Amino acid sequence: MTVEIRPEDYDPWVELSRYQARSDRLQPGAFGACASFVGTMRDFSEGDNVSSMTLEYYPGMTEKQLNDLVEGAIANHELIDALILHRVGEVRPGDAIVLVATWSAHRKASFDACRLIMEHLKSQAPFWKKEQLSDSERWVESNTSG
Amino acid sequence: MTVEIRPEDYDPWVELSRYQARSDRLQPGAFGACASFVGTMRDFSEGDNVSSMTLEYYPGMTEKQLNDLVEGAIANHELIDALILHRVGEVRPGDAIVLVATWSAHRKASFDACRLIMEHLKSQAPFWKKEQLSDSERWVESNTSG
Amino acid sequence: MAIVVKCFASLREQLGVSEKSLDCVGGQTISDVWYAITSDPPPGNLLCACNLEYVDFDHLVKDGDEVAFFPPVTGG
Amino acid sequence: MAIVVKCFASLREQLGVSEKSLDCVGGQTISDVWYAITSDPPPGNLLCACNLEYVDFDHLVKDGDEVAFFPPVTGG
Repeated sequence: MTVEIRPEDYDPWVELSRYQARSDRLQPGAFGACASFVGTMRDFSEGDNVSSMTLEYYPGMTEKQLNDLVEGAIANHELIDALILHRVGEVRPGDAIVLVATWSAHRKASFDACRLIMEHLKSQAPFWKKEQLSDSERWVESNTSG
Repeated sequence: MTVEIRPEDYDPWVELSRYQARSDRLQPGAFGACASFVGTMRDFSEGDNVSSMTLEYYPGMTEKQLNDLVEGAIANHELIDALILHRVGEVRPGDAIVLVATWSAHRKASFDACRLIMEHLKSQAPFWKKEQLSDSERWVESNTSG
Repeated sequence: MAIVVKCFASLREQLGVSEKSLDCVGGQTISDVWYAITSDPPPGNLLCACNLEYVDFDHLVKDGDEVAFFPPVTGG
Repeated sequence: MAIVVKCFASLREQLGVSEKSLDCVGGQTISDVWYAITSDPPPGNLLCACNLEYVDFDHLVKDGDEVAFFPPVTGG
Protein backbone atom coordinates (compact mmCIF):
# COMPACT_ATOMS: atom_id res chain seq x y z
CA MET A 1 0.00 0.00 0.00
CA THR A 2 1.15 3.52 -0.72
CA VAL A 3 0.03 7.01 0.27
CA GLU A 4 1.62 9.98 -1.43
CA ILE A 5 1.19 13.75 -1.40
CA ARG A 6 2.31 15.13 -4.76
CA PRO A 7 3.19 18.79 -5.38
CA GLU A 8 3.39 18.38 -9.19
CA ASP A 9 0.86 17.50 -11.91
CA TYR A 10 0.58 13.75 -12.62
CA ASP A 11 -1.15 11.41 -15.06
CA PRO A 12 -3.32 9.17 -12.87
CA TRP A 13 -3.40 6.31 -15.39
CA VAL A 14 0.36 6.25 -15.76
CA GLU A 15 0.71 6.23 -11.97
CA LEU A 16 -1.83 3.42 -11.64
CA SER A 17 -0.19 1.35 -14.31
CA ARG A 18 3.28 1.83 -12.78
CA TYR A 19 2.06 1.06 -9.29
CA GLN A 20 0.32 -2.13 -10.37
CA ALA A 21 3.42 -3.26 -12.26
CA ARG A 22 5.83 -2.70 -9.35
CA SER A 23 3.82 -3.68 -6.26
CA ASP A 24 4.89 -7.01 -4.74
CA ARG A 25 1.29 -7.64 -3.71
CA LEU A 26 0.03 -7.38 -7.29
CA GLN A 27 1.54 -10.33 -9.12
CA PRO A 28 -0.32 -11.07 -12.39
CA GLY A 29 -3.07 -13.59 -11.65
CA ALA A 30 -3.14 -12.83 -7.91
CA PHE A 31 -5.95 -10.26 -8.06
CA GLY A 32 -9.18 -10.13 -10.02
CA ALA A 33 -10.52 -6.64 -9.43
CA CYS A 34 -9.26 -3.07 -9.36
CA ALA A 35 -11.60 -0.18 -8.62
CA SER A 36 -10.29 3.33 -8.97
CA PHE A 37 -11.41 6.91 -8.68
CA VAL A 38 -9.83 10.06 -10.09
CA GLY A 39 -10.99 13.49 -8.95
CA THR A 40 -10.08 16.18 -11.46
CA MET A 41 -10.18 19.98 -11.21
CA ARG A 42 -13.13 21.53 -13.03
CA ASP A 43 -13.06 25.02 -14.57
CA PHE A 44 -16.45 25.84 -13.06
CA SER A 45 -17.59 26.04 -9.41
CA GLU A 46 -20.82 27.38 -7.92
CA GLY A 47 -21.63 29.34 -11.06
CA ASP A 48 -18.18 30.90 -11.53
CA ASN A 49 -15.28 30.23 -13.85
CA VAL A 50 -12.25 29.08 -11.88
CA SER A 51 -8.83 29.74 -13.39
CA SER A 52 -6.73 27.87 -10.84
CA MET A 53 -6.78 26.54 -7.32
CA THR A 54 -4.38 26.23 -4.39
CA LEU A 55 -4.46 23.04 -2.35
CA GLU A 56 -3.15 23.43 1.19
CA TYR A 57 -2.56 20.50 3.54
CA TYR A 58 -1.25 19.71 7.02
CA PRO A 59 2.12 17.98 6.55
CA GLY A 60 2.30 15.06 8.94
CA MET A 61 -1.39 14.83 9.81
CA THR A 62 -2.58 14.46 6.23
CA GLU A 63 -0.26 11.52 5.54
CA LYS A 64 -1.18 9.94 8.89
CA GLN A 65 -4.92 10.25 8.24
CA LEU A 66 -4.57 8.77 4.74
CA ASN A 67 -2.40 5.91 6.00
CA ASP A 68 -4.95 5.12 8.73
CA LEU A 69 -7.68 5.17 6.06
CA VAL A 70 -5.86 2.73 3.81
CA GLU A 71 -4.92 0.42 6.69
CA GLY A 72 -8.52 0.40 7.91
CA ALA A 73 -9.79 -0.38 4.41
CA ILE A 74 -7.30 -3.23 3.96
CA ALA A 75 -8.25 -4.70 7.35
CA ASN A 76 -12.02 -4.44 6.78
CA HIS A 77 -12.46 -5.28 3.09
CA GLU A 78 -10.20 -8.19 2.11
CA LEU A 79 -8.17 -5.82 -0.03
CA ILE A 80 -4.94 -7.02 -1.57
CA ASP A 81 -3.52 -3.54 -2.07
CA ALA A 82 -4.48 0.14 -2.15
CA LEU A 83 -3.03 3.39 -3.43
CA ILE A 84 -3.84 7.02 -2.61
CA LEU A 85 -2.16 9.84 -4.46
CA HIS A 86 -3.22 13.43 -3.67
CA ARG A 87 -2.09 16.62 -5.34
CA VAL A 88 -1.19 19.78 -3.40
CA GLY A 89 -0.04 23.27 -4.40
CA GLU A 90 -1.14 25.18 -7.51
CA VAL A 91 -3.66 23.18 -9.55
CA ARG A 92 -5.09 23.97 -13.01
CA PRO A 93 -8.41 22.93 -14.53
CA GLY A 94 -8.08 19.41 -15.95
CA ASP A 95 -5.33 18.44 -13.48
CA ALA A 96 -5.89 15.29 -11.45
CA ILE A 97 -6.38 16.09 -7.74
CA VAL A 98 -6.89 12.69 -6.16
CA LEU A 99 -6.35 9.09 -7.26
CA VAL A 100 -7.64 6.21 -5.15
CA ALA A 101 -7.20 2.63 -6.34
CA THR A 102 -8.04 -0.64 -4.57
CA TRP A 103 -7.25 -4.23 -5.57
CA SER A 104 -9.01 -7.39 -4.42
CA ALA A 105 -9.84 -10.94 -5.49
CA HIS A 106 -13.50 -10.15 -6.26
CA ARG A 107 -15.16 -6.90 -7.26
CA LYS A 108 -17.27 -6.21 -4.17
CA ALA A 109 -14.31 -5.55 -1.88
CA SER A 110 -12.54 -3.19 -4.27
CA PHE A 111 -15.73 -1.24 -5.12
CA ASP A 112 -16.73 -0.89 -1.45
CA ALA A 113 -13.27 0.07 -0.27
CA CYS A 114 -12.56 2.57 -3.06
CA ARG A 115 -15.75 4.47 -2.36
CA LEU A 116 -15.32 4.33 1.42
CA ILE A 117 -11.76 5.63 1.19
CA MET A 118 -12.95 8.52 -1.00
CA GLU A 119 -15.80 9.43 1.37
CA HIS A 120 -13.51 9.34 4.40
CA LEU A 121 -10.79 11.23 2.58
CA LYS A 122 -13.31 13.95 1.68
CA SER A 123 -14.55 14.30 5.26
CA GLN A 124 -11.36 13.64 7.27
CA ALA A 125 -8.13 14.27 5.38
CA PRO A 126 -6.81 17.78 6.11
CA PHE A 127 -6.75 19.43 2.68
CA TRP A 128 -8.21 22.84 1.85
CA LYS A 129 -8.98 24.36 -1.54
CA LYS A 130 -8.75 28.03 -2.40
CA GLU A 131 -10.19 28.93 -5.80
CA GLN A 132 -8.81 31.73 -7.96
CA LEU A 133 -11.60 33.42 -9.91
CA SER A 134 -11.10 36.06 -12.63
CA ASP A 135 -10.69 38.90 -10.14
CA SER A 136 -10.86 37.38 -6.67
CA GLU A 137 -10.17 34.26 -4.68
CA ARG A 138 -12.15 32.26 -2.11
CA TRP A 139 -11.82 29.24 0.16
CA VAL A 140 -14.07 26.33 -0.70
CA GLU A 141 -16.24 25.98 2.41
CA SER A 142 -17.37 22.37 2.27
CA ASN A 143 -17.35 19.27 0.12
CA THR A 144 -20.39 18.00 -1.76
CA SER A 145 -21.91 14.90 -0.22
CA GLY A 146 -21.03 11.56 -1.79
CA MET B 1 -19.63 6.82 -25.13
CA THR B 2 -17.96 3.72 -26.50
CA VAL B 3 -18.55 -0.01 -26.23
CA GLU B 4 -15.95 -2.36 -27.64
CA ILE B 5 -15.35 -6.10 -27.76
CA ARG B 6 -11.62 -6.76 -27.99
CA PRO B 7 -10.11 -10.08 -29.16
CA GLU B 8 -6.54 -9.10 -28.14
CA ASP B 9 -4.84 -8.33 -24.82
CA TYR B 10 -4.96 -4.66 -23.81
CA ASP B 11 -3.56 -2.37 -21.11
CA PRO B 12 -6.66 -0.91 -19.41
CA TRP B 13 -4.84 2.21 -18.17
CA VAL B 14 -3.47 3.04 -21.60
CA GLU B 15 -6.96 2.58 -23.07
CA LEU B 16 -8.51 4.80 -20.38
CA SER B 17 -5.91 7.50 -20.85
CA ARG B 18 -6.32 7.47 -24.64
CA TYR B 19 -10.09 7.50 -24.46
CA GLN B 20 -10.15 10.41 -22.03
CA ALA B 21 -7.75 12.37 -24.22
CA ARG B 22 -9.72 11.88 -27.43
CA SER B 23 -13.39 12.01 -26.34
CA ASP B 24 -15.15 15.24 -27.34
CA ARG B 25 -17.23 15.02 -24.16
CA LEU B 26 -14.15 15.04 -21.93
CA GLN B 27 -12.57 18.44 -22.41
CA PRO B 28 -10.14 19.27 -19.56
CA GLY B 29 -12.07 21.11 -16.83
CA ALA B 30 -15.48 19.82 -18.01
CA PHE B 31 -15.60 16.81 -15.65
CA GLY B 32 -14.62 16.36 -12.03
CA ALA B 33 -14.88 12.62 -11.44
CA CYS B 34 -13.92 9.38 -13.14
CA ALA B 35 -14.71 6.02 -11.56
CA SER B 36 -13.35 2.91 -13.19
CA PHE B 37 -13.24 -0.82 -12.72
CA VAL B 38 -10.90 -3.37 -14.23
CA GLY B 39 -11.63 -7.08 -13.96
CA THR B 40 -8.50 -9.19 -14.43
CA MET B 41 -8.05 -12.92 -14.95
CA ARG B 42 -6.85 -14.76 -11.85
CA ASP B 43 -4.73 -17.92 -11.94
CA PHE B 44 -6.93 -19.56 -9.32
CA SER B 45 -10.62 -20.47 -9.38
CA GLU B 46 -12.66 -22.59 -6.98
CA GLY B 47 -9.57 -24.23 -5.55
CA ASP B 48 -7.87 -25.02 -8.86
CA ASN B 49 -5.02 -23.49 -10.80
CA VAL B 50 -6.26 -22.08 -14.09
CA SER B 51 -3.76 -21.87 -16.93
CA SER B 52 -5.95 -19.99 -19.43
CA MET B 53 -9.55 -19.21 -20.26
CA THR B 54 -11.70 -18.88 -23.37
CA LEU B 55 -14.24 -16.07 -23.44
CA GLU B 56 -17.15 -16.71 -25.81
CA TYR B 57 -19.76 -14.07 -26.67
CA TYR B 58 -22.83 -13.56 -28.84
CA PRO B 59 -21.80 -11.18 -31.65
CA GLY B 60 -24.57 -8.64 -32.13
CA MET B 61 -26.44 -9.23 -28.88
CA THR B 62 -23.46 -8.59 -26.62
CA GLU B 63 -22.73 -5.20 -28.19
CA LYS B 64 -26.44 -4.30 -28.11
CA GLN B 65 -26.79 -5.21 -24.42
CA LEU B 66 -23.67 -3.23 -23.50
CA ASN B 67 -24.82 -0.21 -25.52
CA ASP B 68 -28.23 -0.30 -23.83
CA LEU B 69 -26.47 -0.50 -20.45
CA VAL B 70 -24.30 2.54 -21.15
CA GLU B 71 -27.19 4.56 -22.57
CA GLY B 72 -29.35 3.72 -19.56
CA ALA B 73 -26.54 4.72 -17.19
CA ILE B 74 -25.98 8.04 -18.98
CA ALA B 75 -29.71 8.81 -18.92
CA ASN B 76 -30.16 7.92 -15.24
CA HIS B 77 -26.95 9.18 -13.60
CA GLU B 78 -25.97 12.57 -15.03
CA LEU B 79 -22.95 10.96 -16.61
CA ILE B 80 -20.84 12.95 -19.02
CA ASP B 81 -19.31 9.90 -20.71
CA ALA B 82 -18.80 6.16 -20.30
CA LEU B 83 -16.57 3.44 -21.72
CA ILE B 84 -16.88 -0.34 -21.72
CA LEU B 85 -14.13 -2.53 -23.15
CA HIS B 86 -14.48 -6.31 -22.88
CA ARG B 87 -11.99 -8.97 -23.86
CA VAL B 88 -12.99 -12.14 -25.77
CA GLY B 89 -11.07 -15.18 -27.04
CA GLU B 90 -8.08 -16.79 -25.32
CA VAL B 91 -7.21 -15.05 -22.06
CA ARG B 92 -4.19 -15.61 -19.79
CA PRO B 93 -3.87 -15.01 -16.03
CA GLY B 94 -3.11 -11.32 -15.44
CA ASP B 95 -4.88 -10.20 -18.64
CA ALA B 96 -7.54 -7.53 -18.29
CA ILE B 97 -11.01 -8.92 -19.04
CA VAL B 98 -13.29 -5.93 -18.56
CA LEU B 99 -12.77 -2.19 -18.24
CA VAL B 100 -15.68 0.08 -17.25
CA ALA B 101 -15.12 3.82 -16.81
CA THR B 102 -17.63 6.58 -16.09
CA TRP B 103 -17.16 10.36 -16.02
CA SER B 104 -19.33 12.95 -14.27
CA ALA B 105 -19.22 16.38 -12.66
CA HIS B 106 -19.35 15.03 -9.10
CA ARG B 107 -18.23 11.70 -7.67
CA LYS B 108 -21.60 10.21 -6.72
CA ALA B 109 -22.83 9.80 -10.31
CA SER B 110 -19.64 8.16 -11.58
CA PHE B 111 -19.35 5.80 -8.59
CA ASP B 112 -23.01 4.75 -8.80
CA ALA B 113 -22.98 4.31 -12.57
CA CYS B 114 -19.69 2.40 -12.74
CA ARG B 115 -20.88 -0.15 -10.21
CA LEU B 116 -24.34 -0.45 -11.74
CA ILE B 117 -22.88 -1.02 -15.20
CA MET B 118 -20.61 -3.75 -13.82
CA GLU B 119 -23.46 -5.50 -11.98
CA HIS B 120 -25.70 -5.42 -15.05
CA LEU B 121 -22.88 -6.50 -17.32
CA LYS B 122 -22.21 -9.48 -15.05
CA SER B 123 -25.86 -10.56 -15.02
CA GLN B 124 -26.99 -9.61 -18.55
CA ALA B 125 -24.21 -9.34 -21.11
CA PRO B 126 -23.87 -12.61 -23.06
CA PHE B 127 -20.31 -13.71 -22.32
CA TRP B 128 -19.27 -17.18 -21.15
CA LYS B 129 -16.00 -18.33 -19.62
CA LYS B 130 -14.42 -21.73 -20.10
CA GLU B 131 -11.45 -22.42 -17.84
CA GLN B 132 -8.51 -24.55 -18.88
CA LEU B 133 -7.10 -26.47 -15.90
CA SER B 134 -3.90 -28.55 -15.93
CA ASP B 135 -5.58 -31.61 -17.47
CA SER B 136 -9.20 -30.64 -18.15
CA GLU B 137 -11.48 -27.75 -18.95
CA ARG B 138 -14.82 -26.53 -17.57
CA TRP B 139 -17.44 -23.87 -18.15
CA VAL B 140 -17.81 -21.32 -15.35
CA GLU B 141 -21.39 -21.85 -14.19
CA SER B 142 -22.27 -18.53 -12.61
CA ASN B 143 -20.83 -15.21 -11.55
CA THR B 144 -20.13 -14.29 -7.93
CA SER B 145 -22.58 -11.79 -6.52
CA GLY B 146 -21.52 -8.15 -6.42
CA MET C 1 -38.56 -17.36 -44.75
CA ALA C 2 -37.26 -19.07 -41.67
CA ILE C 3 -36.12 -18.71 -38.09
CA VAL C 4 -32.44 -18.83 -37.21
CA VAL C 5 -31.61 -20.57 -33.93
CA LYS C 6 -28.27 -20.10 -32.16
CA CYS C 7 -26.88 -21.87 -29.12
CA PHE C 8 -23.92 -20.76 -27.03
CA ALA C 9 -21.34 -22.05 -24.58
CA SER C 10 -22.07 -25.29 -22.67
CA LEU C 11 -25.50 -25.54 -24.32
CA ARG C 12 -23.93 -25.38 -27.79
CA GLU C 13 -21.64 -28.26 -26.81
CA GLN C 14 -24.38 -30.34 -25.14
CA LEU C 15 -26.88 -30.01 -27.99
CA GLY C 16 -24.24 -30.06 -30.71
CA VAL C 17 -25.99 -27.05 -32.25
CA SER C 18 -24.22 -23.80 -33.00
CA GLU C 19 -26.57 -22.33 -35.57
CA LYS C 20 -29.57 -23.88 -37.29
CA SER C 21 -32.34 -22.72 -39.61
CA LEU C 22 -35.94 -23.78 -38.89
CA ASP C 23 -39.05 -23.44 -41.02
CA CYS C 24 -41.44 -20.88 -39.66
CA VAL C 25 -44.94 -22.32 -39.53
CA GLY C 26 -46.62 -19.42 -37.70
CA GLY C 27 -47.80 -19.13 -34.10
CA GLN C 28 -44.65 -20.73 -32.69
CA THR C 29 -43.36 -19.82 -29.26
CA ILE C 30 -39.77 -19.90 -28.01
CA SER C 31 -40.74 -23.14 -26.29
CA ASP C 32 -41.75 -24.65 -29.65
CA VAL C 33 -38.43 -23.56 -31.13
CA TRP C 34 -36.59 -25.25 -28.24
CA TYR C 35 -38.36 -28.57 -28.81
CA ALA C 36 -37.69 -28.31 -32.54
CA ILE C 37 -33.96 -28.59 -31.84
CA THR C 38 -34.02 -31.11 -28.97
CA SER C 39 -36.36 -33.40 -27.09
CA ASP C 40 -34.49 -32.64 -23.82
CA PRO C 41 -36.40 -30.54 -21.31
CA PRO C 42 -34.96 -26.99 -21.05
CA PRO C 43 -32.52 -26.49 -18.14
CA GLY C 44 -34.01 -24.50 -15.26
CA ASN C 45 -31.50 -21.68 -15.72
CA LEU C 46 -31.87 -21.47 -19.53
CA LEU C 47 -31.78 -17.97 -21.02
CA CYS C 48 -33.62 -17.14 -24.26
CA ALA C 49 -33.25 -14.21 -26.64
CA CYS C 50 -35.18 -13.14 -29.71
CA ASN C 51 -33.65 -10.57 -32.05
CA LEU C 52 -30.89 -9.79 -29.51
CA GLU C 53 -33.28 -9.11 -26.59
CA TYR C 54 -34.08 -11.39 -23.66
CA VAL C 55 -37.53 -13.00 -23.93
CA ASP C 56 -39.62 -15.54 -22.01
CA PHE C 57 -40.35 -19.09 -23.09
CA ASP C 58 -43.86 -18.15 -24.23
CA HIS C 59 -42.72 -15.33 -26.52
CA LEU C 60 -44.18 -15.68 -30.05
CA VAL C 61 -41.66 -15.83 -32.90
CA LYS C 62 -42.20 -14.71 -36.48
CA ASP C 63 -40.59 -15.16 -39.87
CA GLY C 64 -37.01 -13.88 -39.98
CA ASP C 65 -36.50 -13.89 -36.21
CA GLU C 66 -33.17 -14.86 -34.66
CA VAL C 67 -33.69 -16.98 -31.57
CA ALA C 68 -30.86 -17.82 -29.13
CA PHE C 69 -30.53 -20.22 -26.21
CA PHE C 70 -27.71 -20.06 -23.68
CA PRO C 71 -26.74 -20.78 -20.05
CA PRO C 72 -26.29 -18.10 -17.35
CA VAL C 73 -23.79 -15.47 -18.50
CA THR C 74 -20.37 -15.28 -16.84
CA GLY C 75 -18.67 -12.21 -18.30
CA GLY C 76 -16.88 -9.33 -16.59
CA MET D 1 8.74 22.62 27.16
CA ALA D 2 5.87 24.11 25.27
CA ILE D 3 2.86 23.48 23.06
CA VAL D 4 3.03 24.19 19.34
CA VAL D 5 -0.18 25.57 17.80
CA LYS D 6 -0.83 25.50 14.05
CA CYS D 7 -3.67 27.06 12.07
CA PHE D 8 -4.62 26.25 8.50
CA ALA D 9 -6.47 27.64 5.50
CA SER D 10 -9.08 30.39 6.09
CA LEU D 11 -8.51 30.22 9.84
CA ARG D 12 -4.78 30.83 9.39
CA GLU D 13 -5.63 33.92 7.35
CA GLN D 14 -8.33 35.19 9.73
CA LEU D 15 -6.27 34.80 12.89
CA GLY D 16 -2.99 35.73 11.23
CA VAL D 17 -1.44 32.70 12.92
CA SER D 18 0.36 29.98 11.02
CA GLU D 19 2.42 28.45 13.81
CA LYS D 20 2.92 29.64 17.37
CA SER D 21 4.57 28.32 20.52
CA LEU D 22 2.72 28.56 23.85
CA ASP D 23 3.94 27.91 27.35
CA CYS D 24 2.47 24.79 28.86
CA VAL D 25 1.12 25.50 32.30
CA GLY D 26 -0.52 22.12 32.92
CA GLY D 27 -4.20 21.11 32.93
CA GLN D 28 -4.96 23.08 29.75
CA THR D 29 -7.67 21.96 27.36
CA ILE D 30 -7.87 22.53 23.60
CA SER D 31 -10.38 25.28 24.44
CA ASP D 32 -7.77 27.00 26.64
CA VAL D 33 -5.26 26.78 23.79
CA TRP D 34 -7.79 28.37 21.43
CA TYR D 35 -8.37 31.32 23.74
CA ALA D 36 -4.63 31.73 24.20
CA ILE D 37 -4.31 32.62 20.53
CA THR D 38 -7.51 34.66 20.05
CA SER D 39 -10.36 36.19 22.01
CA ASP D 40 -12.78 35.35 19.15
CA PRO D 41 -15.29 32.56 19.91
CA PRO D 42 -14.47 29.38 17.97
CA PRO D 43 -16.44 28.93 14.72
CA GLY D 44 -19.19 26.32 14.98
CA ASN D 45 -17.52 24.12 12.37
CA LEU D 46 -13.99 24.38 13.83
CA LEU D 47 -11.90 21.21 13.71
CA CYS D 48 -9.19 20.51 16.29
CA ALA D 49 -6.31 18.06 16.27
CA CYS D 50 -3.74 17.09 18.85
CA ASN D 51 -0.62 15.19 17.76
CA LEU D 52 -2.11 14.60 14.28
CA GLU D 53 -5.40 13.09 15.57
CA TYR D 54 -8.81 14.73 15.74
CA VAL D 55 -9.79 15.68 19.30
CA ASP D 56 -12.65 17.48 21.03
CA PHE D 57 -12.52 20.95 22.56
CA ASP D 58 -12.23 19.53 26.09
CA HIS D 59 -9.22 17.32 25.30
CA LEU D 60 -6.36 17.88 27.77
CA VAL D 61 -3.02 18.92 26.31
CA LYS D 62 0.42 18.21 27.72
CA ASP D 63 3.97 19.41 27.31
CA GLY D 64 5.30 18.88 23.78
CA ASP D 65 1.89 18.44 22.15
CA GLU D 66 1.17 19.81 18.68
CA VAL D 67 -2.30 21.36 18.54
CA ALA D 68 -3.98 22.37 15.27
CA PHE D 69 -7.11 24.36 14.40
CA PHE D 70 -8.68 24.37 10.96
CA PRO D 71 -11.97 24.76 9.07
CA PRO D 72 -13.88 21.85 7.45
CA VAL D 73 -11.63 19.93 5.08
CA THR D 74 -12.23 20.16 1.31
CA GLY D 75 -9.80 17.72 -0.30
CA GLY D 76 -10.41 15.04 -2.89
